[in-house]
Amino acid sequence: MSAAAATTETKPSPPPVEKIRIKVDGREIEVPKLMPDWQGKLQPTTMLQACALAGVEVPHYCYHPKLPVAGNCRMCLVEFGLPLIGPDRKPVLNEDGTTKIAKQVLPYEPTTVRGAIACATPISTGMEIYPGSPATRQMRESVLEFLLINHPLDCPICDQAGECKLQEYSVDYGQSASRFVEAKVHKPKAVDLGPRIVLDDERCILCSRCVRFTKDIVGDDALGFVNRGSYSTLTHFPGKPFDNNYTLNTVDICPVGALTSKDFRFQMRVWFLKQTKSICTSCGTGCNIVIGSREEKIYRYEPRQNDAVNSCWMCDAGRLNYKWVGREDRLVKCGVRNPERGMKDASWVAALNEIADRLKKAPAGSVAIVASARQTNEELWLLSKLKAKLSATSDSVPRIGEGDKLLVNVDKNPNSYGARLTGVAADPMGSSLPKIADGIRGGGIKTLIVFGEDVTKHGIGAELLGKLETLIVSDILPSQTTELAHYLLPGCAHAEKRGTFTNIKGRVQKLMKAVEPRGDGRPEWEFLHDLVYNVTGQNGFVSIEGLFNQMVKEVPAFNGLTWAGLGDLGVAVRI
Amino acid sequence: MPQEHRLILKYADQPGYTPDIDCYLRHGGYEMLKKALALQSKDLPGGKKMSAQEQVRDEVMKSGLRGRGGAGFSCGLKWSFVDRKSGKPVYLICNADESEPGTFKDRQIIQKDPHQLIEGMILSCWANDVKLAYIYIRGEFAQGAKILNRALGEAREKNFLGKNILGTGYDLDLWVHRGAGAYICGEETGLIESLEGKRAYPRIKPPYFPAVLGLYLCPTIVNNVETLCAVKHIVAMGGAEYARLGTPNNTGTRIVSVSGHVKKPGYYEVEVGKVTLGELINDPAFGGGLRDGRTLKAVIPGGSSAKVFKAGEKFKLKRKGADGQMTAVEVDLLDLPYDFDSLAQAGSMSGSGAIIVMDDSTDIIEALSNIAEFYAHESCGQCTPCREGSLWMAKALHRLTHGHGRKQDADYLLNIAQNIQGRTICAFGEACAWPVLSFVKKFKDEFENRGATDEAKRTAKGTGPMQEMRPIARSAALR
Amino acid sequence: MIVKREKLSLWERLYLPAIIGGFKVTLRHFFRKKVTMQYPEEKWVVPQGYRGAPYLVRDQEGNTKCVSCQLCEFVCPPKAIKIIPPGPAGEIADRPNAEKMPKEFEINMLRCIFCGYCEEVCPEEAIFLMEDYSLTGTSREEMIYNKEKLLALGGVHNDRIRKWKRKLEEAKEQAAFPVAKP
Amino acid sequence: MNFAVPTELETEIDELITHYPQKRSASLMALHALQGHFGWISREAIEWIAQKLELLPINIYELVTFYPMFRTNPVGKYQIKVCRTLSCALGGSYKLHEYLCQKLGLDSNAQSLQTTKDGKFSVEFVECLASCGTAPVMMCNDDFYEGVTAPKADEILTKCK
Repeated sequence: MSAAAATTETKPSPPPVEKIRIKVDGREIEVPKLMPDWQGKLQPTTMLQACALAGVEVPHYCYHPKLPVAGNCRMCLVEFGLPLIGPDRKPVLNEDGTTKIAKQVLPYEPTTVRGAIACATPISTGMEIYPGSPATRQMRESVLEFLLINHPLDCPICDQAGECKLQEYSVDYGQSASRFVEAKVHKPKAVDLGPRIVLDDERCILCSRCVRFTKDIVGDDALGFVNRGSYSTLTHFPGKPFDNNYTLNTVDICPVGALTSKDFRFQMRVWFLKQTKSICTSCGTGCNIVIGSREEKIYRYEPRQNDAVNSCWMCDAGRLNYKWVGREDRLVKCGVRNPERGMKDASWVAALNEIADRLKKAPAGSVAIVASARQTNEELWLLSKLKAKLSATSDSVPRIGEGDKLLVNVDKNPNSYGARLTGVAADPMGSSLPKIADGIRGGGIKTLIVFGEDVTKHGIGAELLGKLETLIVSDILPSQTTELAHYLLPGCAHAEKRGTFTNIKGRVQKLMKAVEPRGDGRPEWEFLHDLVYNVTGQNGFVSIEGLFNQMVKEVPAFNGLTWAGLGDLGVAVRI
Repeated sequence: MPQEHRLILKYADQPGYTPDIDCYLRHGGYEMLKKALALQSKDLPGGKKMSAQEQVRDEVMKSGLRGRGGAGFSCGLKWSFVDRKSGKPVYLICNADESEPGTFKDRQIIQKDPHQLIEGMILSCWANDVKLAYIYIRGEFAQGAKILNRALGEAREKNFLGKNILGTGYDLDLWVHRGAGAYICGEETGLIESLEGKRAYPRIKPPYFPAVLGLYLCPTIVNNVETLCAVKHIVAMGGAEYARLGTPNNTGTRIVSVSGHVKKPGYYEVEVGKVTLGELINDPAFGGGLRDGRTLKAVIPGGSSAKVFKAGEKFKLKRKGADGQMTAVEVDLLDLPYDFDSLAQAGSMSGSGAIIVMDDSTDIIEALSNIAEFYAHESCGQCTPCREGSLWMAKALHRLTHGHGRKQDADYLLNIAQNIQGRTICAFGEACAWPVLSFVKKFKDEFENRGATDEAKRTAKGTGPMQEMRPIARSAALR
Repeated sequence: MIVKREKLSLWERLYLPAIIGGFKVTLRHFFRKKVTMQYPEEKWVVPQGYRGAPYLVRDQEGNTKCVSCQLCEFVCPPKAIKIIPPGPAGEIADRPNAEKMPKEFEINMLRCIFCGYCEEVCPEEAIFLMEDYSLTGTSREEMIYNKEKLLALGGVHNDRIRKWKRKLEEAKEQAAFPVAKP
Repeated sequence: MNFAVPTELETEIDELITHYPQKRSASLMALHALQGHFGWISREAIEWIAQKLELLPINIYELVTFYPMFRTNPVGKYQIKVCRTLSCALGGSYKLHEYLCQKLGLDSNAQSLQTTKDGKFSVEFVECLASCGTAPVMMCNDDFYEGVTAPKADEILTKCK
């Protein structure tokens, strides 16, 4: 069975959960009694979760599905009712036989509604929640007013504007004019919290999301509140900067513009940014991200929720690892080395034809391929076809660094499994690199194809490269290897092309194109396809979708996948 | 003639009574502990057994003792909620963070009769299988903490505390933990957080009910000083006998603190419900009446967070007649029985038993401003309505007391307070909203007149629209 | 349908009275005030509320009012406005407390349709459509006005609210802000 | 700055820690102990306690700024706290505060803690000290004074000299 390898879910299916019936704004729905909390443990379903299942959004600030519940913002207060229990401890019935509902009121003031915070109040059978009632609306309006009285209202200079919950709910529940005539509380502005974070305390609504994140998710109690009451201020211990590898997540979860990223600060208004779903390529984890770009310039990476990979988080190192895409010294021209005149620009057709001619003439076994585990599955698979045709030796470069418990993997290659599964990498990865070096030294290998790696740093020195008859190099940034290339093929950064990666847990995830390639750069899969066609005569894949679907037929581990079936979150394969 | 009924403070003010253990033992101290520890399990009909501890808990339940801290919640019921099946240790904390303005009863017990509290605590701990207990005493009671520590040392020496108490195999550790000046630590979950070494942010309920998830997320009992002392007397008298004191559902004695504009401010232990508010203020045995030539203007009956009463108010109380029928009776303010239920029916509460009396020399707006400033200062800042609202009200009242009032300020204040009450994590929301709601509602004409006068003054001066008030400075007019 | 032509009367057939009447009109206008304007030496005075070219203004202290919020850029229908924000290391605002001002601000006057949306959307009252209605240049590049040019043309505009200054003053006045610094 | 905790104090704090199942709980008591010795909680003291209780400094910093009894700046040798809450205000605590301030040459309108130039006295208005029946009340360091009239205040001040 071809689909056997591809399992849609790695998690075991949860045990069947008891369902209970409640009403949301008069609409009866059935919801599970237990639902996963922030750690994924089953806990009694909260009103907020139940409302979400009913398709009703309950506004909130402090609640975050992946953080412990704090219940301090009070924005999610809702009016609710419970079945009225008579003195005989049985529900009281209406005349028509339905259960009588007692709307909850203040015990000391029965004319006033008592709200409950939807984020922490568990539901019970027969409960009625009224997220759309006038009383609920009034509670939201009042909480929002409280939040706004001491807010500086400086949206024009606030980076959060456009994705600010305070702005959004102000549209829904705010008043056009403030009745607050007293002086506002002023707090420190532009506080340098750490190497990547700036804090504006006046904007802070003290929801404590950042505090909980850094304490409960990262385990680095770097942030805290000082002072009391309305003067409470978010801060770090003076002299102890907020500096762990996950600080920038606090910028994402900050519902207002209190925490801002130094990297993104005052760079671009968020409403201009085009959002492209993609994958972080800085390590084997493959965090799901959203690339924010405008006019072919990348401004930021943000994590995208994928509970099977990165939850809602990503590391700072990965997040800031986009600047090289826009570097000035990018390789932008296709080049062919002329024995007399050195490297000269060439057209793609001419270069690829020339390479194909040379490869076709190369005796079997005289070609070696050094691929990169930073290439996509499709590109590696195309290389494996070349390898098969030319009986080439191939390998890719392993990259082991430091990892942590949360997200950062020790494998700094984003697609080690792709390289393994397509058969391009040796086992263990990198073990054939010395063989290739020896082959060149001994003269057995005369042609070397290098993709995205500076092989001079991995055991194949410049003097060895000089011995080659043909050195075909594709890369994005210049290196010693690209300088020695006979054929130089400018490739694309990950944000400039589409394709798939297989992460360290065997999840095949899609890369999407956010910006156009620089100069003459072309996606590697595109020109590799041309090359493979020129060399082997195989065809049948003109688009990335077609290529992927062809690949899954031929690579056993990928059997049963489809490009469309990968969706936004990818699919795990057996590895 | 109404009289004090001294039970807890029986010896405290007697000449020659000292807070050391010898004096306490001479006055029958620790006898109740010995009595309780000697109790045997009792057979119940149906072949079940009732352990000695259960018997004590049962007596407390029967006594109808209601918490003396403020909420007046049944002590026996509170104990019955404790999750004893979790396998986690049960903790008991004595709430000695007496911070409610107007209250000064626990201070008397701690300073004058610390061993009574300790005995009450040991009894309560034993009855609830508690192995570790704390007295959370407010930081300002530095003397009290010293006295308690000395008393604990003495009790340890005599083996009333520590390992294998009086040879019964029961171990109990009891420590004094000092707060550091935060009113919110009087809220039980805030107190627990504070005892855990955190900012005293009250916890959300659900899920953090102390009886299930309290100190270190273990079942925890938090009781007021006076409540725990009463436990000793319940053990001495038996629950049923104790319940005969006071009035039904408002049993026992309680210490009432009377302060403000009375001749004899002080603390008076009375049977609950047997004495009226008027007697507590005016009777020579208690408050002794107002200062000469003054008349009553307002009374806060249960600590500053209780709703104020205006002089001359009348209330409709439900009374059970001789035929068992409930009838409504009109009662004057001064004839209100001082108990939990009557005051609740009159729209306020007896809270921590603190009566603050204000005579006609009091500027009611200043008084409210003073209270509002207290709450703005003491708000922990965790949840939005209280954090922002308490300071907002304080600032608005500050404006009103400094000649920057507006006609609409009365409604403005009512609306802010209305938006706070019932919407916060803990009862502090009510505590800061109720004074404002009650003062402004009952003295609305004063507030509106003040606003109108200020506006008229501004118009006359031609200063035009109201100036924004600059940051809050200390109120001056109460000098 | 046949329309019957009226016969002219003698007085009408004489022609002269009509000619004299015509000359009378001519003569009357000859002595009236001239209405021709010597454009471009003379310029037409535009009525209030006229939507001319959008310029950036400074406040009475000579500070740039624009804080680079880019709302005008967003709202501009012909995409005539281009703002380059200052970035994290960029120049902070010359107004106290405002934190931010544009690194570059360009309006392509060839694209501008003088709709006034930018003025309407500006939260800082930093951009105004002024009386300029005749914009000329000798190249396309010249018609892209940069920040300096826009500020020079806009001149000073009274800032009644002075939001940022007031905020700063209020913050400084806040007595004894309880910040404990160990 | 040199920060050294005397051995006796450290022993005392170590003993306090044993009172609690979790070290963190001892932070308030440890802060009291340190403040008792040094008069105020310095940055080094915060770091010292944090290390002692296996916490991060921010955890202690949060407490020091939350609880008004802890000082983050040096204060006078005698700290006078006058209660300002309602019962005492009705009983004349504003007058008492003004009197003390005048006597010590301080600004009676100031909200927060003020210290005399010689560093001997600090005067501060605090919230309820829970002795409302004997208003106005004040504290001088750990000692409590009730029904403080002007002559009594003088007496207290002289005692401090």
